[in-house]
Amino acid sequence: MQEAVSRFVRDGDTVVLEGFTHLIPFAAGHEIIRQRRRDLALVRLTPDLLMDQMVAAGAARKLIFGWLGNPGVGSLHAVRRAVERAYPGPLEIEEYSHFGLLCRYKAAASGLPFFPLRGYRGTDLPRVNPHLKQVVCPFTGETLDAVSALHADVAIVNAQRADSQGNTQIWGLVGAQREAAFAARRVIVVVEEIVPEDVVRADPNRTQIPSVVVDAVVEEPWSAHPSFVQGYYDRDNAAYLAWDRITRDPAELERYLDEWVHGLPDRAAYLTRLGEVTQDRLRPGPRLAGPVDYGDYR
Amino acid sequence: MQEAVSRFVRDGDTVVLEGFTHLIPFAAGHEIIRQRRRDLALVRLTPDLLMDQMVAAGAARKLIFGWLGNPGVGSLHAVRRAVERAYPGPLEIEEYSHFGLLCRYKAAASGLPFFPLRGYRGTDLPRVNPHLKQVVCPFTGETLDAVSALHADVAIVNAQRADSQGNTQIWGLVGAQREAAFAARRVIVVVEEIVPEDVVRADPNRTQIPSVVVDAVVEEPWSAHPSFVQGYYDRDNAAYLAWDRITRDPAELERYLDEWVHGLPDRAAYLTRLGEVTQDRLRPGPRLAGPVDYGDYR
Amino acid sequence: MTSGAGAPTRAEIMVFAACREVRDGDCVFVGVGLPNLAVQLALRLHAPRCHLIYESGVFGARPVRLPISIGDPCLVSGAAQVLPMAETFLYFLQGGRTDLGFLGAAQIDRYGNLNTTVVGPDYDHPRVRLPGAGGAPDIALNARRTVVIARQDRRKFVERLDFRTTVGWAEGGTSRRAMGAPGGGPARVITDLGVYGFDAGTREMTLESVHPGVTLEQVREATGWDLKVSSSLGATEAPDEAMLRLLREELDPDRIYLKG
Amino acid sequence: MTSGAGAPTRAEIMVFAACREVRDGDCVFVGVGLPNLAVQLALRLHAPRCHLIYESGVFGARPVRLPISIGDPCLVSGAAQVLPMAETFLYFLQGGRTDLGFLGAAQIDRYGNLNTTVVGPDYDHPRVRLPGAGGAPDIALNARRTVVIARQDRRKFVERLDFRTTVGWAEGGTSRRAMGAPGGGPARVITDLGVYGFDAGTREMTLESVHPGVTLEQVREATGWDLKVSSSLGATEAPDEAMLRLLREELDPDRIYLKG
Repeated sequence: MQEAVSRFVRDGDTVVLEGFTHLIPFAAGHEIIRQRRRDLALVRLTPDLLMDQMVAAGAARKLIFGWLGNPGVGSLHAVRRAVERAYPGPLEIEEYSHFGLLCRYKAAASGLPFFPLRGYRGTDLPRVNPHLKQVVCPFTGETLDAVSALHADVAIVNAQRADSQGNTQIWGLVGAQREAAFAARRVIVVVEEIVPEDVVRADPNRTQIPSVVVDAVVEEPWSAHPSFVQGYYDRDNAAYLAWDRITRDPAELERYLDEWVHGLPDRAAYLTRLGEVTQDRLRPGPRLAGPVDYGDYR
Repeated sequence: MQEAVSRFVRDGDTVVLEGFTHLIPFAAGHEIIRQRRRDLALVRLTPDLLMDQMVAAGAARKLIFGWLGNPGVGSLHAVRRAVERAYPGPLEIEEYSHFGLLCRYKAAASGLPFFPLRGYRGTDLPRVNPHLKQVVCPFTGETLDAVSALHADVAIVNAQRADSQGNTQIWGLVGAQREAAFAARRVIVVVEEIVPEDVVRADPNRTQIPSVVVDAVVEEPWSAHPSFVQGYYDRDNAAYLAWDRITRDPAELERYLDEWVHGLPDRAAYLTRLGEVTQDRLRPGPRLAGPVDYGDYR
Repeated sequence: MTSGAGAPTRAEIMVFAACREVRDGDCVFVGVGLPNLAVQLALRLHAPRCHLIYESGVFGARPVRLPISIGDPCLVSGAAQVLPMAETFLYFLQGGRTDLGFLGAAQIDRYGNLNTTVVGPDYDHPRVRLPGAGGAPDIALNARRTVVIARQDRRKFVERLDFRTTVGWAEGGTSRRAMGAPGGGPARVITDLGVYGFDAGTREMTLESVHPGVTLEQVREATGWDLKVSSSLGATEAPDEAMLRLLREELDPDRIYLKG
Repeated sequence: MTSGAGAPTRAEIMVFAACREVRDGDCVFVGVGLPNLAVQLALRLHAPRCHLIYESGVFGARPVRLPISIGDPCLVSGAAQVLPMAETFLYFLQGGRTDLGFLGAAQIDRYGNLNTTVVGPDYDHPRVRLPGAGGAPDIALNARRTVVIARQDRRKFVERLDFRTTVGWAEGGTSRRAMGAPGGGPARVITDLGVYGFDAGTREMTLESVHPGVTLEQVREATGWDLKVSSSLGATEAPDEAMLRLLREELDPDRIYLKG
C-alpha cells in the first residue's frame, strides 16, 4: 500500500475514492494522510468518515461530491468546520446529485465529453455549480441537463478479490467502482484477497474491473473497516457512532489521527490495535451464492 | 409460450429479439411465425437464422439492425432476396452500427430521448439513415453523433433461469438483454429453467432483469437451439451450415418452415424431432463458477 | 389501547401514516429510518408484493434486520437484484419505473420543495452545511408519487427555502408540469403533528389530519406560513395494537427509530 | 521447408503477417477467422500478455478451441471478464482502451476506407446486400492501430467504394484527423498477395512486401487503382516450420480457416 500510494498519488491530484457505503478505501486514505499528500481534489459520491479524516488532516483542497454525512448518524463536523468557518483552512466544494456525479464518471469512462440527464430542473444546484449545463435533444427539441466528463488522476477502488494482474471481482453493492476505474488515468485496487487467476477466470461475469486499467493491486485484509465488505465483515457501527463524538472536537480528532493513522506504520498495525474481538464480532455467518455452470467447451 | 406470444405480441408491433450469438429466442420466434403475426418491425443487433426465417415466413415489414448474416458461415439469403429483389415482398431496412443500436436501447431504458456517441463520423450511414443526427457538447463545443431512443412494444429475452416472478439471471454473454428489457413496454422472458426464488436471491448480482419489467416468464428448455446457452448447450454448428443451403432455395426454405415450425405444435415437438443424439452431442462438460459468500447479516 | 402495547408515540403514528401510502405491487424507493419501517410494515400488512429499491443499487430487498444505512449488507443478502448504482438511477428512476419515493428534508415550503443543502442566505458561507442532494432530486423528479417525512417546526416549515435542492410542486399550479418534470410530484407530507396533502389546483400544502393529542393551534405554531387547512380535517388514524406489536417487537425492537 | 510441414499457404502467410502486428501487452479487438488465428499465434510466440477482446463482451479470452463466432461459448469459459456489450463499446473502444483492431471488408480504397454494406451504386436497390457495419466503424474510429485483412482482387480493391461503412484515412493527408477521429487509423493491410502500409504524409496505401511466389504484376492486376509501391519493396516473411506446425496441428487442425 505504501508503495502504491507513493507511486500513484501525487500532490494536487484529483483522486476518486469510491465505494458506496461498502468497500470504502479507509486503508488507502489513511496511507495518503500518513504520506502527507496535499492539495488533493477528493471525489466521492458520499463523503463520510474517511473524507472527514482526510480534510481534518489537511490533505484536501477541494471536495467534489453528491451527499456528505455520517450515514445513519449525523454530520461530518470537520468538513462542516472547513465549509462553514474555513477552519483550519478553506475547503472548496463542488456539489452534484448522486446521479449527476455518476453521469460524470460514466462520461469519462465512455470517452464522451458530457453526459445528458434529467436531473437538475427545478433545483438551485445549477446556480451554484457552473459545471451544470444544458443540451438540446436533436430529435425531440427537449432541453436536458448535462454534466461534463470527470477524468480523475487516480481512482482507488476496494474489492473483495482480484488476481495478481488486477482482474477484480466484487459482489454485493458494486456502486460506481467500474465507472470510477475506467474514468481514471491511474487505478489502485485494494482487495481483501489476491486469488489465483483461475478463481477469477472461473466466473468472468463477476469481474468488475479488467486488469488492463489497473496499475497496482494491493492485498490488505480489513482495508475497508469501519465500513463493510459483503461476505467478509459488517459495518462497525460503534465506530460510526464514536466518530460523531470524535469529530465534534478538533483536538480529539487530532488525537484520533495521531493514534490510528500517523502513529501506526501500516494497516497490519491498525488491525492489531482494532483487536480480534472486534473482528470476530463483525464477521457474518456464511450465505453462499449457489453453483453456476459455465460449461467446458472444447 | 403460445399464451405469452398470443397475449403480448401484436400485428404491427416493434419487437426486439436480442441475444448476442447466445440465447437467441428461436422458440419464441417460431411461435410468432406459427401464430402468423404480420407487419412486425423486428429489431436485433445481429439478424441471423431466426430473422431469415421470420422474414421468409412473412412476419416482418421492417428490419432494424447492426449486422446481418449467418455468423461464421455466410449470408442470409431470404433477407437478401427481400432487400435485393423485394422477393417475396419488400422489406424496409434501417441500419446502424452495433454501437449505435446499443445506444438506442440505452437511451430508451434510461428515459433519455437520445444518446450521444462518437460513431458515425466518416461513414455514409447518416446519408441513408435519417435517424442519425448530431449534438453539440455544451462543454467542449465538439460535435458528436446522436441516436434516438428506441422504445419497443415488446422485447423477448432468453436467459438461463428466472424465478416465477421474472427475476432473471444470465451468465456468459449478457449482450444487450438488460437494456432491451428496460427499453420495452412489454417483456417476455424465456428460460431454460424456472427456479425457486431462493436460488435467484442467493446471488442477486447475477440477476440481469428484475421482475418488475417482466410480463411473462416461459420455461422452455433448448429454446435457443440452434444457438447456444452458456453452460447448457453448444451452438449446433451443423444447423448453421445447413441453413446456408436451405436459405438459398425459397422452396427448400418453405419446406423447412413447414416441417420445423408450422408442422409442429410446440417446442417440445421440435425437441423430439431434434432427437436425443443431437442434444447429447451439444451438452458441454461442467465448469463451475466457484463459491462466493454474501454473508448472513442479522 | 391495552396495557401490553402502550399508546402509540408520534413516531409510530408517522410510520403508520407512511405505511398507508404504500400500495401493493409498488416499486418503492426507500430511505433508512422511518420510511424503511413504514415499508416493512406495509409488506407485512396490505402490500406483500411491493418491491423495495435502494439507490445503493438494490432491487427487491428483504432485510432480516433493520438496515442502518441505504447500503447495509442486509439489504443485499437475499435481494432479487443488485445493479450498478448508475443503472438504478438511469433505469428505475429516470426510466420511469418507480411508483413511490420517500424523502426527508431540513426545510420544506408550502409547495413541497425541499432544502437539504445549506441553512442561511449565503451558499458560500452557510450557517449550517447540510448533507446535500444525494438521490433526492431524482426521486422527486421521477417517482409517480413522493411522500415527505419530517418532524415539524417553524425552522423547518418555512415561507422561503434558503436553497431549493429538490423540486416539489415548484411555484404551485402547473409550474411543475411546465418545467417538464416527468414524475407525479409530492402526494403527502407526514410530520410528527399531522398529515398533509396538496390542493389539486394550486398545489399548496393542505393539512388533512392532525395526530391524536395534537391541536390545530400547535400545528399552526409550527408552520412558517399561513397554513391551509382541509375543510374535512380529521384525526390521523392511529395504529392498532397488532401493528404496534409488529413495530415494537419485530421491526425496531431496540427502538432505534421509534424513540420520540 | 522440410517435408513434414509443407510450404506455407497464402492464408498461412497472411496469418503470420497479421500475427506480427500484435505487440505484447496490447488490448486487441479480435474477429473470428484469420485474425483470431493470428492473435492466438502471437500469444504463443512474442505476445504472451496481449489481451483478447471481443465485441460480444469478452475481455481476456483464453479459448481452448477455435471459436466459430465472436460470441462462441469457448471465449467466455476461462475469460478474465464478461461485460455488457454496450460497455465493451463505451469503455474499451470509445473510452480509448484498445490498442489494435482487426477488420475485414468487401471493398477497400487506397486510403483504407472500407465497405461492408452494399455492392452497387444504389443503396436502396443494391446488387449485393452485405452484412453491414457491426462493430467495424467503432474499431476503426477508436483503436490506436487497425489492420485490415482481406483477399485481394479488382472488385475488392476499388478506385471508389460503393458505400463507406468504415473510415480509414478518409480522403488521405490530414482529413481523418480533421474530422476528429480519436484512434490512430489503419496501419496495415494484409492480403493473400502482399502487405501494405500507408504513406506518413499522403496516407495512401503503399505496397511494402509481396508474398513468396507472387509478382508485382499480379498485385497491380488485382488492384483497381494505380498502386503505390514502396521504394524498399521486399518479400513477405514466411512462417518457419515451428510456427506452421503450431498453426496446423494446434490452432486450426481441421483447416477451417487455413484452406486457401
